[in-house]
Amino acid sequence: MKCAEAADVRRILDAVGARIIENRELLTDLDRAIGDADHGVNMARGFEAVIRKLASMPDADIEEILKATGMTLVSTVGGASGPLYGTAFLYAAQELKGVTEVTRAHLARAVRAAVNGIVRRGRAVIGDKTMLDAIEPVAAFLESSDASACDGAACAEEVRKRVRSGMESTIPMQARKGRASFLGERSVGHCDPGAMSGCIIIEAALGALCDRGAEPHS
Amino acid sequence: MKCAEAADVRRILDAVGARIIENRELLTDLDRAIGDADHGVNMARGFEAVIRKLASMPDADIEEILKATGMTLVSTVGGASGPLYGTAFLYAAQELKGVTEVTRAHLARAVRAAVNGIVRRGRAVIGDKTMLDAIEPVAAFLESSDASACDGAACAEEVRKRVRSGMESTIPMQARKGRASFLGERSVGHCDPGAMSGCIIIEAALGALCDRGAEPHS
Amino acid sequence: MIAFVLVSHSRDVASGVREMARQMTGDVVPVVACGGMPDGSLGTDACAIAAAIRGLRENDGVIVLCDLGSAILSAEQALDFLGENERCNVRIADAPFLEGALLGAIQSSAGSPMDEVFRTAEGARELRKL
Amino acid sequence: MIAFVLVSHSRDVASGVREMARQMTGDVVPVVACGGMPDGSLGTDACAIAAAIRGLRENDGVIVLCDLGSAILSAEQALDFLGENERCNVRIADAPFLEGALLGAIQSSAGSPMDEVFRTAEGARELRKL
Ligand SMILES: Nc1ncnc2c1ncn2[C@@H]1O[C@H](COP(=O)(O)OP(=O)(O)O)[C@@H](O)[C@H]1O
Ligand SMILES: Nc1ncnc2c1ncn2[C@@H]1O[C@H](COP(=O)(O)OP(=O)(O)O)[C@@H](O)[C@H]1O
Ligand SMILES: [Mg+2]
Ligand SMILES: [Mg+2]
Ligand SMILES: [Mg+2]
Ligand SMILES: [Mg+2]
Repeated sequence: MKCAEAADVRRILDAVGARIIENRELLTDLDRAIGDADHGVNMARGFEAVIRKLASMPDADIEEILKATGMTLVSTVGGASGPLYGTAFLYAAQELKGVTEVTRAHLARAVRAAVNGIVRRGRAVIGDKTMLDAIEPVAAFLESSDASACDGAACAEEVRKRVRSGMESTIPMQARKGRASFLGERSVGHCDPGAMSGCIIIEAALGALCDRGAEPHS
Repeated sequence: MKCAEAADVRRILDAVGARIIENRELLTDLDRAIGDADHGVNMARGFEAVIRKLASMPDADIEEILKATGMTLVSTVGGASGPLYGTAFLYAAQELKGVTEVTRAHLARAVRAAVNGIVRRGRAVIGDKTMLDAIEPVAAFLESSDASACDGAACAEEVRKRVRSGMESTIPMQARKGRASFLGERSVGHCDPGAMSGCIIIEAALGALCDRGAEPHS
Repeated sequence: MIAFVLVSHSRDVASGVREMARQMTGDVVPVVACGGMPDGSLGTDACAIAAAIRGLRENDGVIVLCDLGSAILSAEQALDFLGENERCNVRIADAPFLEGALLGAIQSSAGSPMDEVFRTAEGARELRKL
Repeated sequence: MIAFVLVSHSRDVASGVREMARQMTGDVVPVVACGGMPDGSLGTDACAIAAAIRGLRENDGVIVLCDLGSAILSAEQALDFLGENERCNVRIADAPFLEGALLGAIQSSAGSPMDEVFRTAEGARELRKL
């Protein structure tokens, strides 16, 4: 996998924001079933603010971009997902401090740091029916020897598969964290909205990363 | 003791209202010490409404007058004292149903009914530091053989003494009902605002009863 | 469906908690806010509570939640104002106000019967947030 | 004096509970309402919470009360934003929101130390209203 520079990171985040905003209704509908029907509204508000924020700091380096993203999500999302994704980006920023070109090894460490941030903030474990169930498998794959063994496209494909299946794994789960846990058994049979937004974020990021030409599609 | 007719009851309630309104600050100050600083405001608002209400029903009989007083207090006072005094008047109204001339025996029964209403509503007992500590001794005295033995003026004087000492008895008590109970030991050393308003009501009623000439002062 | 009457001394508290409950349950669970005095000051009004309960008679039951003990006095007064058949499926919960309203409304949205919804509302005192 | 930050998803709930607490304690106990998002929608804002806590640094301590678990996430995020010495006497209570705020503020108005006020706020789950 070729390196991503600050401009790529910025482009990736813009793409992520666009996809989140596009999927506002989907996320809100999922949250209507087992929460308070605001996850799409929250995330769209957050990423609209992120896009504006990043546009206002054209000379930021990778760490600054990720940090601004995290801070903006924390203060604009409004729901639990604000501090959760916010901390994820803040931890990733910390991990990439001083990095100007993100290698695949950096990426693996940054995603793991993001997962650590989510866990630090929300104290969830795999199986609690949260965003963690979608994102953690990506971190695990990226740091595995399987990932280092395959080329960029294969790697991207595998990440896509992992995040999708992680997201879908939340459907039969009973929620043990967040509002959905108030529903007890009634939370079973629905996809967790945060797992879906996690999946959308990862897929959008992959798409933008591969799109830049440096990462061949074949 | 001579009889009180509907016009006297009305006059008595107007006098009670006037005295409560005059003592708004005192009651609020007492409530500031061990409550939420609204007892005077509550009671004055309630009795202003009572005075207006009674003026709008010039042909009401005794039961109707007392019932309107109770209902008005229930719906306008806003604090715990609203349902408490409201129920007291509603119970007294019930007791005096059909009565056109209130004898001393009626009065004793009406005050006991009022006390029963307060207890029904608030489930307090003597010693809980409430309005009950001021008013119950009046009911007990009026139904005692001591009361029937003395003339109107002596009886009035004794009622005054009992309600005052009942009110003052709340000072060393620790509250076990109402907001003041949240203060625990800190409620000790303060007069209960409801006991004070109870005392003011009884004293004002006595004054108006005696004033009407039918009840000689000597 | 079990409906709710939220009795607070504060109009804003009652209507704000109602808004939070409705965000979780959509409009399937009727929740009526009954807060404050008509002039906006802090207090509770038994007549308004009675009217709120009457307005919910189409439901399978009504749970009244109160912010403080003096609100309970007003709620009990309201029940006294209602006829036997108007109050037979109305219960006053001894529950934390906001938590009881949210968990109770969520339980009600499952179509649970009175006993279960009531237990959930009162059980909200055991809710751990940390 | 121990001060309070009231974190609710609803602006009205936070400010209404603050009003109720102040009615009981006058202005001796600082209570800051931190509710809702700037646009008025339901949510919590860690940066606003951090600012509220900073604004109370003159006090002997600050107790943060939260309406729901997700408000706790924002409150913990806020603590992360504060420096070591800014957060050393700040504690997040696991308490019923309204009841914890009122009983806690009353305890604080007695000049009680952090531990006792905190215990009272968390102990509000045991409050019986009936
Ligand atoms: N403690 C937690 N740990 C990890 N993820 C959580 C936790 N609590 C909630 N979430 C995630 O947040 C999502 C809900 O986000 P959102 O609707 O924006 O917040 P809220 O529940 O406050 O309305 C859930 O679907 C879940 O994935
Ligand atoms: N359960 C109760 N039984 C009898 N009297 C009570 C009870 N609760 C409160 N009171 C009386 O009500 C008075 C307070 O009235 P008020 O200040 O108008 O109401 P609130 O406490 O709701 O602000 C107390 O001083 C006390 O005398
Ligand atoms: Mg939500
Ligand atoms: Mg929400
Ligand atoms: Mg009061
Ligand atoms: Mg009051």
